[in-house]
Amino acid sequence: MKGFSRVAALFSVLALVVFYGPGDALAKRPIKIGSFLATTGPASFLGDPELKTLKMYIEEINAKGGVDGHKLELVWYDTAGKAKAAKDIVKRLVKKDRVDVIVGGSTSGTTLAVIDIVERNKVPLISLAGSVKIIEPVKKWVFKTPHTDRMAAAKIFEDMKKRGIKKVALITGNGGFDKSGRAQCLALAPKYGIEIVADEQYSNSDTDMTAQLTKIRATDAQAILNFGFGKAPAIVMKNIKQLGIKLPVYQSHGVASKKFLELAGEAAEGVRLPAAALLVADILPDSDPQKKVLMDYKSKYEAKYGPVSTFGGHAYDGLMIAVEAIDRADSLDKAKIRDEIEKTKGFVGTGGIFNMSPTDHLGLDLSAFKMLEVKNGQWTLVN
Amino acid sequence: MRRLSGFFGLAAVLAALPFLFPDNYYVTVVGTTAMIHVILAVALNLFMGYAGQISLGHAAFFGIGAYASAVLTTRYGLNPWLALGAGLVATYLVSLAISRPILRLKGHYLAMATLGFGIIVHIFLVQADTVTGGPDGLSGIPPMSLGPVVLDTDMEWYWTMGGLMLATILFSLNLSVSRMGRALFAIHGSEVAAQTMGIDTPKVKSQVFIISALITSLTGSLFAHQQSFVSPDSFGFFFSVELVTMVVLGGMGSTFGAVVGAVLLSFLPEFLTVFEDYEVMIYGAILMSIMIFLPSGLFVAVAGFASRRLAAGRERRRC
Amino acid sequence: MLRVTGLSKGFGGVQAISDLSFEVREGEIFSVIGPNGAGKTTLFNMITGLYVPDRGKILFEESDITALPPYEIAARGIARTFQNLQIFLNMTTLENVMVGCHLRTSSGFIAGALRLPKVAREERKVREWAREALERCGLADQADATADSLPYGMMKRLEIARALASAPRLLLLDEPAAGLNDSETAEMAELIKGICESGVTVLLVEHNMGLVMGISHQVLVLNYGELLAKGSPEDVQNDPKVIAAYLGNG
Amino acid sequence: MDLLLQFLLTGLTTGSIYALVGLGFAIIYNASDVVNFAQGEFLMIGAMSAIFLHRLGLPLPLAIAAAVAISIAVGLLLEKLAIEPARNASVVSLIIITIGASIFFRGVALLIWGKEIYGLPHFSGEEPIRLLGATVLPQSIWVMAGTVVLVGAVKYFFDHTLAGKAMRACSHNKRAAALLGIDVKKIMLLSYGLSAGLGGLAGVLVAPITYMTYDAGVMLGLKGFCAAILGGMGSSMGAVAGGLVLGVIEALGTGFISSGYKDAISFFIILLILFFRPSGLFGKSGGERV
Repeated sequence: MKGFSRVAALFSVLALVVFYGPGDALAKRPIKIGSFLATTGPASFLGDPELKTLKMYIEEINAKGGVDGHKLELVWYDTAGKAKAAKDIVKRLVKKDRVDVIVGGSTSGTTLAVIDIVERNKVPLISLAGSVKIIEPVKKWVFKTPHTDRMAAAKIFEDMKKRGIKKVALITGNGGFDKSGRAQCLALAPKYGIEIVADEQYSNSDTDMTAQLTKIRATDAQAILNFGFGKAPAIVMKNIKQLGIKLPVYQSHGVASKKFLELAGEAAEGVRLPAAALLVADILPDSDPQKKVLMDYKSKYEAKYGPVSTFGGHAYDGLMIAVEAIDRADSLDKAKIRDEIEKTKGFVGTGGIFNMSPTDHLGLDLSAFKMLEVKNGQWTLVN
Repeated sequence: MRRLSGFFGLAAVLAALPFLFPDNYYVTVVGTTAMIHVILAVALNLFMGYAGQISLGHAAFFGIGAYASAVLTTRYGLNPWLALGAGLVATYLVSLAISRPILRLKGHYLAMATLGFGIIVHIFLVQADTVTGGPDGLSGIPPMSLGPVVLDTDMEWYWTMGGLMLATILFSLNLSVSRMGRALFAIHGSEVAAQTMGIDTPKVKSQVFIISALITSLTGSLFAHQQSFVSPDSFGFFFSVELVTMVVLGGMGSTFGAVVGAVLLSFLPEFLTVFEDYEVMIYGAILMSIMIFLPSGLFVAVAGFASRRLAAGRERRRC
Repeated sequence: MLRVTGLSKGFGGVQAISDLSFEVREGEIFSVIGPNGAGKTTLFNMITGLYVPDRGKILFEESDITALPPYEIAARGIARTFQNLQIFLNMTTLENVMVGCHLRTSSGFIAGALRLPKVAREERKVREWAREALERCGLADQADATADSLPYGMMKRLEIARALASAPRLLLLDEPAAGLNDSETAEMAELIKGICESGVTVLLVEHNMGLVMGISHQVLVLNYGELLAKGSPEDVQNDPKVIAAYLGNG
Repeated sequence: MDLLLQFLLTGLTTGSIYALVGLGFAIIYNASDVVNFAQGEFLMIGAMSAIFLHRLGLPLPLAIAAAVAISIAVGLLLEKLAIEPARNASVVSLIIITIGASIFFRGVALLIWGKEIYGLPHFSGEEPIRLLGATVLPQSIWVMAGTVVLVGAVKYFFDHTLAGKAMRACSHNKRAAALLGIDVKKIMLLSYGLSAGLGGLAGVLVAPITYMTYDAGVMLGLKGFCAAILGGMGSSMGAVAGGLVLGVIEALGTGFISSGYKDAISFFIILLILFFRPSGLFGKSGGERV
């Protein structure tokens, strides 16, 4: 038997070396955080702050000695927002770079494309993308930090209901975020007693949406809801003003950034949208449990890169949830890390307070969203 | 068999790579992607390089095949091979329907028309979301089986795509020294003269267009199963342009030119990722430089140079 | 063999051919001459189906070929060369001529791509035919040269070889001697005579009067699209109308 | 009626943008037979340069002038460094060079300006102008007027200046033009400079409406290409007409059929037009010479 166990031991060492690389045999190899982000292309406004956030915090954690004595190492690639690219990249992360955990996927499309790879290879993934499809139905190895588009739609309809709005004109883009948001709006509206009286679309590269809005003007809508991101919503706001439409306008969390205010200018006055608290960190009461985390993140990010965006915040949440889970797991065993991510409770992030469970791989509720209104070119809280 | 020496050389390299570099990312993952690109580029080269036409819409046929397989297997539980067949039938009907009117056009007008066709198909993939899953695409496409083997791992796909690639290359090489191949070159050289030699040019052009589309669609179906996921951005205008670039970069009209162009454009981005923000700029600069300094294409220029240097017989331009 | 009746074709306001009728008999060399812009090439283009006539009929071996597509006309046994050379520059000399054998063979895409045994047999035959045609035109030693490397005179003969490879019964030659020097022109005359003697009827458009008068059985003179004169070379040469037209047009 | 009028105005606004891009395509195509796929990038470079010079404190007119100068310089460099050295290449190879150039320009713009979206102030305010129940932004008037002036200028240039006539001669037959003593090289350079300058100015005109990013040139270029083809490649006036027609088709498609499928509708109509007029609306039908 002695011979057998010696052979077994030899094999297991060999297996370790082969499957985990020689690093694992030594105690403190770096922890590899993999990431695939849309740092170029139409969704680069997501990927860019996400990458900056990951880089900044990994540097900071390493400066403080890392996690359990392991340094963190970021391995990232640009997907340009393309699903095929994301797929190849995640294979690369899993097979070539052999990362321990993946934080990323700026867009829902890129995340959905890679789910079966991480499921099959059993690597925990914390996505930074919005769609509810990512976590519903629950996938064992997939988590996410941003609020879902369904939550955004619910928050908006809740606010409309309070204002007595019953007929809504919907205008959305043709991207994944837009279309997914549109589907959630159409599905959710009846539950709030809201009728969608117009359902117009534009292409995200369009330069003018007056034709769609002219059609909307001819309906009896009481409000306009635009689900989109990038420059198109700013053009929509300007076109609404140009056509002299006086209806209340709602935007989605897709435009929750200073950039939107800058681009839309005066035309954004009075628009409402649901957003993470990060956007209004300054005006939150000190009693807010998120205030400290938010101000901390905001000041660090702005000191280094300029105006903060909520998207970078999602990356902060994702990274920190992963790091804390690794810390708690006390191991680089992927299954243990996964279990610990699922046990995340009361984690105060920029997006809200996360309470994950085996049935909820996001762990946020509607309270994580704040309803904001633009007044005098500034975000204000609606209450 | 001198005519096919390049082909056998490539087959040998293909067979050796997995053993020289076992479980290597560049061989299995990027390599398989490159082989898919090679098939598509060789198929497009039949239409572009051989017949001298242009298509900025070939990604659409790739998409029709991929989506036929994706939709029919995930939503209707159809057998993958039946779905693949359905994709081919759909592609045949579509390409047949558009080939005659579109192929009356020439040059830039043909480019515009094929581009328009490609964009229409792409918009349909994005907009018909109840069927196609919209921009998020369709996931969970079941693996397909080849006889008793379920095609699942990267290595299995490597061999499958490798086989199809070699078959496509052989198809193209054989065609180039056959009656219809010469008819295609004739149309490229002078459509008028080809007609007066008795070549039914509208029919031949339409046939090669359909054949090219069918190979592309077939590859699309396999691609869907290999990826187990499809989304519209793999089938857009940019991919069509990339395919054309592969063909021209390697050398129009040369089968191995298409191979070289496709391999180059598949691996280049992998190596450029280290340049991060400079990647896009460098990629553009490389494309430009190749075309400026080797306007007849990478492979054609190098092969021509080599044959002149070695004076080893007469290197055929399309071997 | 070829009968043209009442043929007319206009471009915009210009009448290129008006009400032209003539007949080419089997086994002869029939030449069409006339000043530049007389409509000679337009006539060829209509016979070979590249242009559709406005009016009139073209009959080949008693069947109507008017406005048939070019490849069907070729299939009836009419081949041609071009004044502005239409060589397939992307191919070798031999391959150019092999294209000429298109109509004499039948294998399709799939057969060719799979290289079925029947295709290999066919290929051997095609090569043989093509080499024969090259030899007749004195190009045998250029078989493997790329077509774009040939000197002009050889390109002219290559076009003839290509046309011959299709085994035509009627061969249309569009200015075969243009741009050739005297000795090349003499060779060309011999070649054309040889072609005729082998049983192929020749319809010739040519400016070189020496060549035309030396080999033709019948000559037709076109002027601004209209028939000016027709007959044996001697008759035409002595026709005052022809002399006037040629002198008048310099 | 209000609806229709608004749709038409919308169509003409976007159509003028396409027309300006299409015009740039036509000029280079005329001189060199090359479809310059970097045309959209000229717009981007013009717009981005103007935005940044303006942000640096340069007054708007000065920033615009400088931006156009930068675009022209880029156009000249493209011709001198990339097109001219490859002048013996086939047209397809040249087109791939321009595709490479467009990627290269995007890459450089990405390095200089990043991925942010930028806006430029409207030239004369944003107070909409009412026209029989429809509204239009003053900037749209700028775009349309700009199109009219530029088209007029280009037409005058081609018809009444020596360089313009020489360029037209080149478009008919390069070798003949060279025999006439025209410096074909210089004409090619001029055509790229002209086209780039036109593109740059177009970019500046549309930036306040469309905003600008480093990759915004792609779609604008694509639509401009459609305009040029629709009008008939090589015809400047055709390109303009093609642009306007395309814009109006898009707006009407959006208004009366389906906004989701509007681009599909416009491409479908372009295909139909090409099937019936294989050389575009105003193109010379190219009878083959044999």
